[in-house]
Amino acid sequence: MSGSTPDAPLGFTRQQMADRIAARFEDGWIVNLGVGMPTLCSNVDIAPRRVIYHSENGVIGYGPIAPAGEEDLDLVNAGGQNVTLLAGAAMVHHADSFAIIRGGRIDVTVMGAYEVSAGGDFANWKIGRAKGGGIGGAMDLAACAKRVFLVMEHATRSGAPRLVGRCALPVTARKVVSLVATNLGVFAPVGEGFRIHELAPGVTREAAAAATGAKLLD
Amino acid sequence: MSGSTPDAPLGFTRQQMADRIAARFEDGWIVNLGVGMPTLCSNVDIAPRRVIYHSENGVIGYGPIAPAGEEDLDLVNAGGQNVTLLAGAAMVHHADSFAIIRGGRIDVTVMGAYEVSAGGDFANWKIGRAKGGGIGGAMDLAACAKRVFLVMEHATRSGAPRLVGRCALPVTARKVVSLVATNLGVFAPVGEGFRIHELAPGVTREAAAAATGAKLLD
Amino acid sequence: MTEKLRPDLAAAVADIPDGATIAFAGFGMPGTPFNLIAALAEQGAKNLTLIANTTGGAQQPRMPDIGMLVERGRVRKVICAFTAATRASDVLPFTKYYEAGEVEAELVPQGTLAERLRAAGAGIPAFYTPTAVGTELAEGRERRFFNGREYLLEHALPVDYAFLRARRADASGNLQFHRSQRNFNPVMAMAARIAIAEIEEPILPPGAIDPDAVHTPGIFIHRLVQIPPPPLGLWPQKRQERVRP
Amino acid sequence: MTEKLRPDLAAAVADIPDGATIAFAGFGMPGTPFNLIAALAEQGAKNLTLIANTTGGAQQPRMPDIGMLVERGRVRKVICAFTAATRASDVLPFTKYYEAGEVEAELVPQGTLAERLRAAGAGIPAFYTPTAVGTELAEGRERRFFNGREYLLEHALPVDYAFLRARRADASGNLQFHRSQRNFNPVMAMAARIAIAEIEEPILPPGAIDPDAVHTPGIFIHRLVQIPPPPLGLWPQKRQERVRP
Repeated sequence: MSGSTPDAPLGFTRQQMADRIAARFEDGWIVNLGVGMPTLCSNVDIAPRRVIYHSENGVIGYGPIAPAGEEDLDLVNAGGQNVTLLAGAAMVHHADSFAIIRGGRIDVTVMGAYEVSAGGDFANWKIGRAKGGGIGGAMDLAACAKRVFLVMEHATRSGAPRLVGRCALPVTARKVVSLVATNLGVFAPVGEGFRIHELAPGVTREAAAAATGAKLLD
Repeated sequence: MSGSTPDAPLGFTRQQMADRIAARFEDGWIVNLGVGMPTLCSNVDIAPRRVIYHSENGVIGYGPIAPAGEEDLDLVNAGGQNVTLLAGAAMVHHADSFAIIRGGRIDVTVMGAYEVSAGGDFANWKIGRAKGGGIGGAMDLAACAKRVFLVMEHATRSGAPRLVGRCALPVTARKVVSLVATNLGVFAPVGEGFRIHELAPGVTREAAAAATGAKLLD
Repeated sequence: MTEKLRPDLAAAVADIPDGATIAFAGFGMPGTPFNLIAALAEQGAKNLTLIANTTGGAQQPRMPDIGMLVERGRVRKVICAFTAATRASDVLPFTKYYEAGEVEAELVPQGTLAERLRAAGAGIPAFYTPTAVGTELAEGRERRFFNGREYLLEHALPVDYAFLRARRADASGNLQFHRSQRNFNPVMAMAARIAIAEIEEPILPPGAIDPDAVHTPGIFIHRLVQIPPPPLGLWPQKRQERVRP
Repeated sequence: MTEKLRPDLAAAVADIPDGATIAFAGFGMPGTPFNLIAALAEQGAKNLTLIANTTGGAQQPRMPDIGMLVERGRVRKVICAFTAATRASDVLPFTKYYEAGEVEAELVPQGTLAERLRAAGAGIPAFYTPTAVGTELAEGRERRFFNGREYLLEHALPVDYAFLRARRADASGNLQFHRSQRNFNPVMAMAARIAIAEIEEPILPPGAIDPDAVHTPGIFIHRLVQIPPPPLGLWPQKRQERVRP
């Protein structure tokens, strides 16, 4: 995914992008964070609101990354990081974990993406030239969570837009994305284009429009 | 079921019928016993063989009925009796318990029945005049266990045969029964009739044939 | 976070509307939410669709059950594995109302019932099962062969409310069951929009139950209520054995 | 009763024939049967169909994985949720063999993979899921609408052998997992004809694990083997973090 792209010279940092996503979490939500940038959401203090982090490997209610030397090597989040558990945590097996996902109990899944369309489709499992891909739990989460938020770079290294009219890459799910935080701002796919919720400091509407492959709406 | 019928004046007692069934249990089998006469199988000492008793409410590895005064009121078998647990027991929930059944892990289910046909169909959930019935786990067990053994009275109180050419009552499952222990003997439905495995003491072949609604084979 | 603990049984069921679909856990005495069923009887909601293994009344002493709600005219339909007793000689309180046409019933094999509830909780709208093939229950149903064996299509069974009973809970809603108390409780919790659990032991602070030892995670549980000690609260009884002829 | 404990890892996998279908549990390091996988590599069976969440090699230090068996030419087909790395910049050891056509792969969403395994264990031949609707994975697949929403038909995924890893076992085969070690272990045990578990702690006598605290009942487990202490036995390692640009 876009994780290896260096932060853009202007606009939001990676953590600031995650901050924008976490700011939308409501008290009591069950939240699933994808590998890479989405995990930065769990660094954000959103008190007095509290959310429950769910990881597809059956961890319900995990907390911060374990301090060095205090890791439980049998406890990882979806990204393989050794996390801690908060009071009230519970473990389930994989089928039960995806019962939670498929059953519609996840209030929001936050993922990275290669592309997102104005219609709310997004692509994050296969790059154009590849024979295979890495789906993991993304298709289950995307199809079944109550909300899909994306955190991603606004453009590729070569400057091609990742917010587009129609995805060129194979999609992960269709018509599911409701919010996209990028290095240039926060946007909502609304069908005819992306509605601007917020532009990052120093990013003009014109600069954002030039970097976007679909109409920007105010 | 036939449980309320008094023991026949000659032939096997209820416990002797259950003994005949239990004698066929092989070491290591997972055994599910239905309500009523089948529970008598667990009274039988079949050492050195050992079996694991499974109850559809998620009890794996139960043992004898609890002595009076030592009952755990939260532990019952399928018949609602307060049983004990043997070393190595495990509890699961209802969907997992029927996963065990439907997944084909039960080596034998022992049930009572109103009727059994020479083709191996049997009926034990609904009586003729009733609007509804009591299926419980019988249809799942009958359709999915590796073997279905029946323990039942050979005839109704009024003398009508329960071992028949074709079931008149609504069936529980078709072509599944491999052994039937009755007060008159032990029989196997083999298609064209019931093959005699054993006749109870004092029961002549002629008496058994007269009480049976299908051909008896030697 | 929303507080899950309710002050009493009446508060735990106060908002249940007429026409609701409610699942009652339990198999025999263990794990049956007797107190919530009794509170529902008091609360008065009617035109209910009730789901449980049995309609009750087969064993003595009799405890709050579906039959009791049927007797009070609160029930439109029952979905269960027994509309009549296992022994032909027994008569369930429910059966006479059913035979008189005063309540509808859908008779479902017990394993299919458990799996339909789990499917509802797991986002599976339908599945195939070998159970009931070739029986009266298969009539008019969709059949399909896989690898040469015949199966029936079964649909998920979502419920509005699940009534549960557990030995132990923490304030996050994590539940532990004791022995065969577990039975339908976990799958009914999964199937429910709102799961309400009556709890036997004093409710623990979050974190008091080892995460590896949780049977039903708190994210499935919406309301907890402490069972009062007897005689106010209802607890499993030793079954009175009938004398066999 | 059949003795489940095997004297060593080699004995636990000795009879696995060419062409077998084997599921490997694990998600990241936790719960992955590294020792059984290494023993299988030694044992030499080939033309295998392997099922796991990933083919391995995404994290350092590298541990025994499907990729290792592919490198040795033992694998006909892999069924997994990742045939390539999550990050476009990473390359899995498996990927180059796959792209060269030297091994087949079936890419399955992780939740569908878990549910197909559970279905196999639960006697459910097929079920419907909303996952992957409208994607490349839905092409040519059977679709069906329930209540106005589109679903795909998915089939059970039975396996010949499951390789598992657990913290604790009793001699009856009852298993307990520690934390996220649980992951695919219980459902792969259910899906398997023969489930083989490598166990971290000394194997306990039957009855030493409380029946309420068993995660996978022994009736699903056929063989147990004690993991030797390191360096002979393989144990989870702390992941080496890559430096991010």
